[in-house]
Amino acid sequence: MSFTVTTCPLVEARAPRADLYDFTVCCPEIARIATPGQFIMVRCGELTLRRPISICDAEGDLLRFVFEVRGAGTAWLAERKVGDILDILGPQGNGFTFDDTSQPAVFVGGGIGIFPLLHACKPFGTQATVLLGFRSADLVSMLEDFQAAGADVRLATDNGTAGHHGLVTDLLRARCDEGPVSAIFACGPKPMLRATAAIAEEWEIPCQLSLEQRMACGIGACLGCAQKIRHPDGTETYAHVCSDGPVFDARVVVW
Amino acid sequence: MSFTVTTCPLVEARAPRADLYDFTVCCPEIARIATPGQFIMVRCGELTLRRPISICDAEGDLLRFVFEVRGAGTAWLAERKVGDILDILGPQGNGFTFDDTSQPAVFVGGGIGIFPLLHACKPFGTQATVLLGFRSADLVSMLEDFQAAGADVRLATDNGTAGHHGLVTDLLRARCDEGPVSAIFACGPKPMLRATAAIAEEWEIPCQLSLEQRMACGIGACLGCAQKIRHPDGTETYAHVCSDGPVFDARVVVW
Amino acid sequence: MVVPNLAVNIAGVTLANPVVTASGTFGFGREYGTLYSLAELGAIAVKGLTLKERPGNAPPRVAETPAGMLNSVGLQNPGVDAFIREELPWLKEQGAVVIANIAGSTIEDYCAMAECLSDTAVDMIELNISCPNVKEGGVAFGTSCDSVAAITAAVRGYCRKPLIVKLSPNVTDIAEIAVTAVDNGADALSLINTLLGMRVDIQTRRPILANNVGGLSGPAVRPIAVRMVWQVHQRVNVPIIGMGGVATWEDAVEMMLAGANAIAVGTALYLDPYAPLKIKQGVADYLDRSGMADVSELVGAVQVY
Amino acid sequence: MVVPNLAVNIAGVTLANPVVTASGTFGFGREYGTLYSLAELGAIAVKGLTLKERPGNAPPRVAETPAGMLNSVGLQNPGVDAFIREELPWLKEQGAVVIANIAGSTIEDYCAMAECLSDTAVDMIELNISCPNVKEGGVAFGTSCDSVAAITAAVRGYCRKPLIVKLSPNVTDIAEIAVTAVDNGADALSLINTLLGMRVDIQTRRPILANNVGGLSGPAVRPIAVRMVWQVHQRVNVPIIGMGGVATWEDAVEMMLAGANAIAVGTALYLDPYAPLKIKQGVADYLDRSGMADVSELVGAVQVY
Ligand SMILES: Cc1cc2nc3c(=O)[nH]c(=O)nc-3n(C[C@H](O)[C@H](O)[C@H](O)COP(=O)(O)OP(=O)(O)OC[C@H]3O[C@@H](n4cnc5c(N)ncnc54)[C@H](O)[C@@H]3O)c2cc1C
Ligand SMILES: Cc1cc2nc3c(=O)[nH]c(=O)nc-3n(C[C@H](O)[C@H](O)[C@H](O)COP(=O)(O)OP(=O)(O)OC[C@H]3O[C@@H](n4cnc5c(N)ncnc54)[C@H](O)[C@@H]3O)c2cc1C
Ligand SMILES: Cc1cc2nc3c(=O)[nH]c(=O)nc-3n(C[C@H](O)[C@H](O)[C@H](O)COP(=O)(O)O)c2cc1C
Ligand SMILES: Cc1cc2nc3c(=O)[nH]c(=O)nc-3n(C[C@H](O)[C@H](O)[C@H](O)COP(=O)(O)O)c2cc1C
Ligand code: FES
Ligand code: FES
Repeated sequence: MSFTVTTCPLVEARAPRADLYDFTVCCPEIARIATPGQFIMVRCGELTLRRPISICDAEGDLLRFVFEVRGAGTAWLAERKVGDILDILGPQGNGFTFDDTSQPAVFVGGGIGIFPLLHACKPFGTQATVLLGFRSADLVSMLEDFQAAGADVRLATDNGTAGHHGLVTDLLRARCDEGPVSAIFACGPKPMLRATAAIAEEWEIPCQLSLEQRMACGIGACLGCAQKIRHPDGTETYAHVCSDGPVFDARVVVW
Repeated sequence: MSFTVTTCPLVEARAPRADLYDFTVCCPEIARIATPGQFIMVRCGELTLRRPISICDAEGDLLRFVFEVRGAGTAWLAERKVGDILDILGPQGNGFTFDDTSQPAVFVGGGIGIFPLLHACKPFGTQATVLLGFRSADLVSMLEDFQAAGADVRLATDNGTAGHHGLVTDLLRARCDEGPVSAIFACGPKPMLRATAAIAEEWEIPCQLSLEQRMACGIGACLGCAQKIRHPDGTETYAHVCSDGPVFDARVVVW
Repeated sequence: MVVPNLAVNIAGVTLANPVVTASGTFGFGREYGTLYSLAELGAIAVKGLTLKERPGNAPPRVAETPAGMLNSVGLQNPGVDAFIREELPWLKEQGAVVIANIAGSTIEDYCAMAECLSDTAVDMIELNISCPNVKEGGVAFGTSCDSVAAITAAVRGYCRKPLIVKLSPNVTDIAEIAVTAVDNGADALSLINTLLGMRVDIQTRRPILANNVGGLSGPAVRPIAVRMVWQVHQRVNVPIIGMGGVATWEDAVEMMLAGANAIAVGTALYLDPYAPLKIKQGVADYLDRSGMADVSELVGAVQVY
Repeated sequence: MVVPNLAVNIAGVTLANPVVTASGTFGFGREYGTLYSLAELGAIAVKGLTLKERPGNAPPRVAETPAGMLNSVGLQNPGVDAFIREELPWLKEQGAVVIANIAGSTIEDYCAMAECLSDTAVDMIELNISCPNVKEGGVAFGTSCDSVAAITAAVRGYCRKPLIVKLSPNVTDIAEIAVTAVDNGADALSLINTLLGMRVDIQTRRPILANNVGGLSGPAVRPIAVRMVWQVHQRVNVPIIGMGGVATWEDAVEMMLAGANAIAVGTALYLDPYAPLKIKQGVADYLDRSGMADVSELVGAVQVY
């Protein structure tokens, strides 16, 4: 565990669609050591709690994160302008672990869960298949980024306004049918993760899930962000999303 | 009582000295009906209570107020930039009342109490003598504004770094010695007001004082801003600075 | 599309909507009444009344706190007779539903006030046994079941208007107090009054309030108020007017889900005098969006774990 | 110029400075210990311990509120033995003064823990009879004088370390409870624990916390904490560790002026992990500017009206 609390300038701020913000900060302390699937805790003015946001990408001194406006904290953050100084804690958590990045891997993302997958799929280059699910076409984002990373990107929307009409897990089944998959990495809403875990189990593919939970400290001290996990001996205990996760092996998660 | 709650753009923002801000908003609803000595209640972000600030000047649609940074609210306000929208309630309170503006009058101001005197002295033109007291030379402000209004402006500082070395009330005594004074109007720290009231009584000059008190509603509803006053029959009750004041006849104030 | 019904019935009195203004925060309505029609409100709980005129406490009487404020106004009011003579007729002319909030230092005071207000046009009487700022504010009555029983039963005997008992949050078990009040004749409950708090100015090393302590209100206390409304709602069968930090329509919906039949707005008025009207509109829109026909469907609808 | 003395004596134990980290907010120090040396702190109150390991409550366990937060962690901890074996030696190596916070569901539990901790290197034992989140958190013990007397006296018999009793703010009269704790053997008091609160998500219409209710902490409660510290300070002669919303050095000074000998920082850590160190420095600078030689000069120095 090695994290810092630091202030850093916002160097790029884009709004790819309404209520979605794509920020890049210059933050060598965090960017240089961040691994895929880790997250940061961002201070939002005087709000009592920092907000957890996934690291979307880290290159050199630059750290990128993308967030949707949901409430007071993300609304405050959305108002920051290039040149403003942000107060960030990170990198935090255990991210994805990769066995062999030369093997085909599938990345399954839903909604705001797609962002950490960019940093994660990059090492796999053209071996990555990225399956993205959204509610509708107007919510689609980041396609070009995944494509630029070399991934085979496929799209599903709940209402059929873009890509496959249906669930992103339909795409996962189809992809598993197509050929070998060495690992599945997923982030998104709980039902999607649960379905992904079931498919992975069915196909006996190692699967890692990035989970969300409400957090206070973000570093393992307050025990706020509990997630029930099952141990090999069958016992169940609470692990913590911020320090034991956010990425868990799909088989240990108790739903 | 006729006030509004309105939003208005900040059209000019100057910082005449460190921690002092001179703001002008375009606010016809308030500017057109404000009378000298009235004040506004300014919303400061999400802070629970609005801050009372005197109207320094009102001309046409423009409303000017000047404030010193003291705590969280004024610090928030100080960060506003030209073009930002402010949320203001006003004009509020009973300001100064003028009998005959062709007669010589003296305006006594100390510290942040000097600002409302500008609007107040203007009708008196060259008949106004404005006595300003500050702790030291670096805190002096608004001199040119008072001079431009035609007033005879005199200065005192506690440490003698500008003008008379001593109290502004020394200047008041001196001015009373010089010749007739039809009325005294004062705003500033309590000890200064009390001394001013004593001098006024000694010289039998009508005297009006603008008082401060911590406020919540600013309009007379919460009864938060009490000020004890003496009635002609000798009884004492609590009046309210926001609605009965902020300007009171010096003789009714119970210290 | 049907317009959702906002009217609520509190102990036989119909409020056009569930938004009340909290006692002591809205005076007798004259000031805010210059901004909007008082008939727009569900009801107005007027400044706490005492039998005789009260001067109130020495200033300073208010202090800001994180997401809240302290007050130690100390029941400054012109006395119940002056209220009946000078304020009530005007309030009724405006079309307001009027809740008379009463406080005293003896049970006899309370009874006398309840009796004389019963012959007036006030719509309801709110027994303030929870003002933390003055001995006469009744907080001594509000913090033990025995005294709540005694005062409620006594006042009930003189009160010919619907009787609301306003509860103090400065107690170990508010539900127990609530049950006692209802068992002894309360037609409705209102909660919460303010929590006793203090601020010290580190420059002067003196309390900011001349009364040393004061009552804490505003968003800071909302989680406590919501919890108490929920606890009380589970135990009583009378309507609840929920208050404590309600500033937005979301807060009002939260309070109603926890068990409030109506809500009151106090401290939030100071940041936004129009808050009650915005809350009313926001609740109406929310019902509409949720396809609900009646605001009462919200009451106590929280689905707990 | 003399450097002001920051050291304070709490029941015979010397804290290098008056800044403590509040139980449950700082784990066992390992996480924040990667940012700064734990020896920089006056003391560390560790996560509430129980006799046996406890899994804690179901998530969600935390929710933000205006200027505060709710938690319903529910005393998740590895049990007192694991603490003694795996955490305490490391903590002492770091040079920390360690306060062991203990909770249980029976008086026997508390006594057993006090006894076995008395044989360890912990510096003080904090009797948590105020955790509102679990039946086993002892809040039932903390809300009546009789049970406070019983548990304090019983634990006193087994405790060979300085005994701190941690008080609940969810009571009608905290000073009475404080006096009872002291009369029955408390060497020091800490206050306040969290206030019971609730939040309801208006979209899902469910409580945000899976435990329905949780403990409110953070700046929102500071005025209540300051008032309680002031009330208790007037009635007891033992040291007080004041907490509840302390986030800045100004807050710490305010709490000490009200009567706290030391202060604890909890919720404020989450916004600024360095808050305790900044508070320590800020208090030192304040003493210096005010020409005070010893931080203890602040304690209870508020000049009330
Ligand atoms: C490990 C992790 C990574 C995340 N990565 C991203 C990301 O890359 N992009 C993105 O848009 N969102 C991400 N989220 C979700 C994001 O944290 C929430 O949307 C955000 O905290 C909402 O804050 P708010 O103030 O806007 O909403 P509010 O509802 O006002 O927040 C109130 C409180 O609830 C918490 N909260 C609300 N929703 C969530 C949630 N879904 N998960 C955790 N806490 C929540 C907030 O942190 C805050 O403490 C992530 C969450 C976690 C746990
Ligand atoms: C009628 C009136 C007119 C005023 N006119 C001016 C002016 O023209 N220029 C100017 O610089 N200042 C003026 N003040 C003082 C100004 O209101 C305070 O400096 C300001 O409220 C401090 O707010 P803060 O958030 O910066 O300080 P904080 O100390 O953080 O404020 C905390 C709370 O205390 C209140 N408070 C603090 N100091 C005062 C004070 N002196 N008077 C009343 N309330 C206070 C605040 O309003 C707020 O509610 C006036 C005050 C009154 C009552
Ligand atoms: C300035 C002020 C004065 C108050 N006066 C009274 C009062 O006279 N009688 C009463 O029952 N409650 C009084 N209260 C309490 C409020 O009616 C209400 O219960 C409390 O403020 C919580 O609501 P809020 O957070 O919306 O303000 C007063 C509150 C404030 C802020
Ligand atoms: C996440 C969290 C966990 C807590 N756990 C405990 C605990 O185990 N034992 C205890 O006595 N107090 C516990 N508390 C209460 C704190 O020690 C402290 O009394 C309270 O939070 C007020 O201080 P604050 O406002 O600085 O946080 C906990 C508080 C929080 C926020
Ligand atoms: S958020 Fe504190 S332990 Fe995870
Ligand atoms: S501030 Fe409310 S009456 Fe003056």
